[in-house]
Amino acid sequence: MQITRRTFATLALGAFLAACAESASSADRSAVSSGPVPSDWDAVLSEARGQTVNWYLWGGSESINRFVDDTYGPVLRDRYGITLNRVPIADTVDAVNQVLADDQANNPRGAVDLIWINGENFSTLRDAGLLLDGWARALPNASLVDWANTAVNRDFGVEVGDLESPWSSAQFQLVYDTARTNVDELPRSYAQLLDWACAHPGRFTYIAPGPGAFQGTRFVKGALFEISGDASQWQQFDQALWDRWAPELWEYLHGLSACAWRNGETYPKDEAELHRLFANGEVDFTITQAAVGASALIADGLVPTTAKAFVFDHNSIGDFNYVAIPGNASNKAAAMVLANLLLDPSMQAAQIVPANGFGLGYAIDPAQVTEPAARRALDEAAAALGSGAADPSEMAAALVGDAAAPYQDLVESGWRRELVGGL
Amino acid sequence: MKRDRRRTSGRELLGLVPVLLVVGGLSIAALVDALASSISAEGSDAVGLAVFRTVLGLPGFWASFWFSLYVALSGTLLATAGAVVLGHRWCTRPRGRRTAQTLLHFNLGVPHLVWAVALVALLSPSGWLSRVTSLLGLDSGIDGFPVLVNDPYGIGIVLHLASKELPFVLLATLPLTGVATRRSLAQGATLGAGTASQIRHIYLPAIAPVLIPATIASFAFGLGGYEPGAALGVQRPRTLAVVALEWFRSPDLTMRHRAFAVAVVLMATVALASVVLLAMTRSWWTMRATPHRREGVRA
Amino acid sequence: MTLRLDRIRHQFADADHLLLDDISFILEQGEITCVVGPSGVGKSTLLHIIAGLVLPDGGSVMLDDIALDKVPTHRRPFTLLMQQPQLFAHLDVVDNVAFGLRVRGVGRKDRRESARAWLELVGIAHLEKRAVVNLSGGEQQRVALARALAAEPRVLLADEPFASVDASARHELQTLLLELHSTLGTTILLVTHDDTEARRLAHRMLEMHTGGPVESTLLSRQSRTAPV
Amino acid sequence: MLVLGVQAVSVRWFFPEVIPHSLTLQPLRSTVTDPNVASSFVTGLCLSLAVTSVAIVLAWPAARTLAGVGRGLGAAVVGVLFLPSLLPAVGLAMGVDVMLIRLGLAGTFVGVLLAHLVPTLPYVVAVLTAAFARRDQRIEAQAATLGAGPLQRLRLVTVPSMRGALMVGAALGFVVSWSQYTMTLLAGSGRVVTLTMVLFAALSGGSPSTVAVLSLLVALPAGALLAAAGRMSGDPS
Repeated sequence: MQITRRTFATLALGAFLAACAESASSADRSAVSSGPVPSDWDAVLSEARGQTVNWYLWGGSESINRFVDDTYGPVLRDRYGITLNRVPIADTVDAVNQVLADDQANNPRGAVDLIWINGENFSTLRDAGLLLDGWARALPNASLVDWANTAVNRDFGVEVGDLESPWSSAQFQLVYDTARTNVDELPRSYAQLLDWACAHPGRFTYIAPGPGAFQGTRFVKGALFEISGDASQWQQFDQALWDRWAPELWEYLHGLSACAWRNGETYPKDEAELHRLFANGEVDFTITQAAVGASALIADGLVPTTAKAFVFDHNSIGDFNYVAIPGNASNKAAAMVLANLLLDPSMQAAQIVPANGFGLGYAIDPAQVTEPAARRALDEAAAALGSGAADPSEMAAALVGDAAAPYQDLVESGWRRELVGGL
Repeated sequence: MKRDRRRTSGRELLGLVPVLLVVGGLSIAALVDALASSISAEGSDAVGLAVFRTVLGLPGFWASFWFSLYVALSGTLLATAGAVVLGHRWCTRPRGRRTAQTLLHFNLGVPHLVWAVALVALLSPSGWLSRVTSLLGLDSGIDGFPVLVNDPYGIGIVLHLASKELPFVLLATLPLTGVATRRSLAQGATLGAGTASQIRHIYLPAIAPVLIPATIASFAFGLGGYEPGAALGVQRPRTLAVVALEWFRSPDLTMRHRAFAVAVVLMATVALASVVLLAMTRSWWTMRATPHRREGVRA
Repeated sequence: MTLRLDRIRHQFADADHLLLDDISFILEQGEITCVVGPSGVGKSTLLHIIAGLVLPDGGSVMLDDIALDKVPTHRRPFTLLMQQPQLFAHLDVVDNVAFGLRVRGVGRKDRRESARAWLELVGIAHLEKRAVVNLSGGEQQRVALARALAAEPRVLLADEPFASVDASARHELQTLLLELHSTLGTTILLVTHDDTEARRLAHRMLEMHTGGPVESTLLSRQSRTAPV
Repeated sequence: MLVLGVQAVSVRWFFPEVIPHSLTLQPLRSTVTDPNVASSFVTGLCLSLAVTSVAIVLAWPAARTLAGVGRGLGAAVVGVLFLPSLLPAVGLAMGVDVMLIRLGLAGTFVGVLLAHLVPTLPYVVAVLTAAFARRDQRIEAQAATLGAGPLQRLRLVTVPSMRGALMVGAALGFVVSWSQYTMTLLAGSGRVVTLTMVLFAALSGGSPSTVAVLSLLVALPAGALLAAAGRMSGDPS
């Protein structure tokens, strides 16, 4: 009796320690590889077989997490013999820091194989020369991407070159509750928004711009575009242009803040907080960037089922999400296979269906897809966008590209200084 | 019986080395690092106070500083006062003590982050308490409910600190509230001491050796803890801990110097507060004639 | 068997005089020898030196003419009965008594059986399963006594073993010790500051004086059994 | 906590409903089956258990010594040990992170383990020291005279007699390690992901139900463990 109990305890402890060892070492279990050449795709595939791809991406959205694990994971495993290790991070900066740290430590087998990256973080790594070059446009599925479009070939105004491959797209939208607000009363511009807010004091707010809260930054940039009257001039960085328009931007936001939720004394710090305020009826609008509008939020139980997205008539900023491979990545071939898989029409179709919960738009140009089965998948997906989505033609009409990257910090630090007057 | 007087041998002292190396080594190195990083200028190797001048001169720095100090002080004060009153009550009226102790232990085990999440769910204008009051018709819904979390007066943070640190302080002082303290209190009562003077002249001096460090520790957390300010704070002013962590994690590496400068300011504040507290309570230390440390072990 | 102390000298680091200066004596086999003397004279220290808990500055403890200097406590064939019973609180009564056999590798069943026999001898067989913290002072000291004897020492060292119990229990314990001695014939070296106790128990008395030699007195049987 | 408990089994529970319109296990199920939650749970558990074990092993000899030394040295050592608790948490975590980067341990399991020891060890040392000081050290001498060798004394006497303090110390150590957020975030560089980190990530984008489930997953083991330990340590009077 005594002996069996002790044996059992020993076995259980052993099993547990084995599990621990596994979890402690799983991040470091990858083979050394040099950069493969994507033009010889078969060689890439055979090199990738057996590798683990460590994909660092923002882990704040459980629906995205689930989509990534359930949609790409099995295909990578079954079709390509690749293990997907999704590494969730609270902010993309963490992945950037990891790449920098690996580089500072002269570690040729970096921990990061693929990063979901955008804007400022992209230019940080690009300027440091830490990204793999010459692969994105050579991927087999890269032919479906509209590389000529400036919204695609520029990431926050920075030349994407051959350093990034697009994954999905997003566009700034507001969400209202059809049970609470009448569709004809919706503001259709920033000017109307100000009127609306002052007619309904305390019923509007937006997310405080800052690290990890890019939706708030984007809201402010949209205002800048409208006030300055021309969105396209912000594609190139020009300090004088900023100095010209910034005072008017702050003036507008101050006016808005006087009528805003809690008189603008504070703002929600992230998407989740604004969704909570909206869902509980503390404010009348929330913000989303999803192609399916509010549908994904409804599916996740974040907002009431009567929520619906809409866009202003102009200056609805949209952009593409990209993935990049660090130059010191350990599993470059597997990272390329994954980047290519992301552009696969069937995967692109899957990502816009609300039921799948991913909620971001296409990275490819659907018009370029001619293969019948893929064509059908895309059409079916488009038909299933759900009741929470904004009108696609209105979205397309209002779409503008984002401002050049240096404006990001000017907007964020300026907003904090002017609107909050603090650190 | 005469007990052999022991000398601590060198070999026994060796036993202290690993813990001192890990804890002392890392934390002292952290201190040195913070100091070194904050006095080296951004982008150069020159040593100076330039970073401090920059940071202290930033608009809003002092607003954040005073706000952080105020929430930490109020939170600590409430927690300590609550722990003293409750501890004294338990000393004189021990009923229900065990159940309450279990609850306190449970609270101690709940991470700060989760506690903050729970406070938001309970106290926000659309939180559960507000739903109850509006159901009962006590206020006019969301707008009528007071802003208790994410509020500019830091009520949420203070509430968080008070409720989370009270159990910590109370449980830390509990071992000193054994038989001897209880007897002294009873003795005091027979001599005519009311609750207030019992606490002032008997209870506080008895628990001071633990109460004071625990108070300092809880003040240090109030000042330098990230979670309460992040989850329950407002955009203006933000606590220095939230700002420091944001700067430290910024891709712009020069911001790290600023982050460390803020850390040094926080450390200096805690050190200053500790000195003040120790000076204020000096009488308790000199007054203590008999140590209560080992009481109640072997009756 | 002969236990002999040969010119034992000992001084504590912080004391300015020798506590034990040149102590020598031979312990008579099968007898109860009581060490008496004023407190602070080093009686307990002497027992601790014999048990190996304290290493003397000079001199040796000799067993059958072999010096025990290098032999650690747990290999010396003595057990020590302390003033506080020092029972193992995590063990019940019977396992406390069986402890000495357990560390010698005696199997669980055998050592418990033997421990029960010892409990019988000290008159507390009914307490076998009890937790030791729930026992009275006298009962605890009985358990300690049984535990010390169960280890089958060649000399039982006892350091004021009955000083911490009340007068009536002390008398019962003294009677028990005498009974046990008459059945077992164990050699016992007992330290006490209580002259009456010494006169009641001892065959032989060792008187210690501060810094001086020991005086040995053989007591007549009559005086040993005199009523108290 | 109760509110969180209800939130964990409801979806779209919005103002002004005092009681959710329907209860469902769906958020609970989807959260606990999320492989990421499971793996971070295991990582956190392994980490905290490893931290606890190392802390006990390191604290044991230190506590033994501390219980026997005079007040002066004892106070000095305790002062150094509790220095980290008197430092602002954010500053300490930043400094430790820089140290770990220098040692090449940032982002590794061992690095995070070391970082966790800084706030954990003092508590474990304090609990064990108090227990050693309270104990009659002559019990080992007694065992020796009964024939127990050094290892037997440790196994049969010292450890069992310290069992209560060991459990309390272990529980406290586990909980302190389990609750670390800032320290894990910086020392782990996003590579060592514990459940607390997943919760923080979910806070910025997850649904209230998921946040509630994760909160409970983080809080309940630690709270229950400490409550049990508190009961076991009992009332000192």
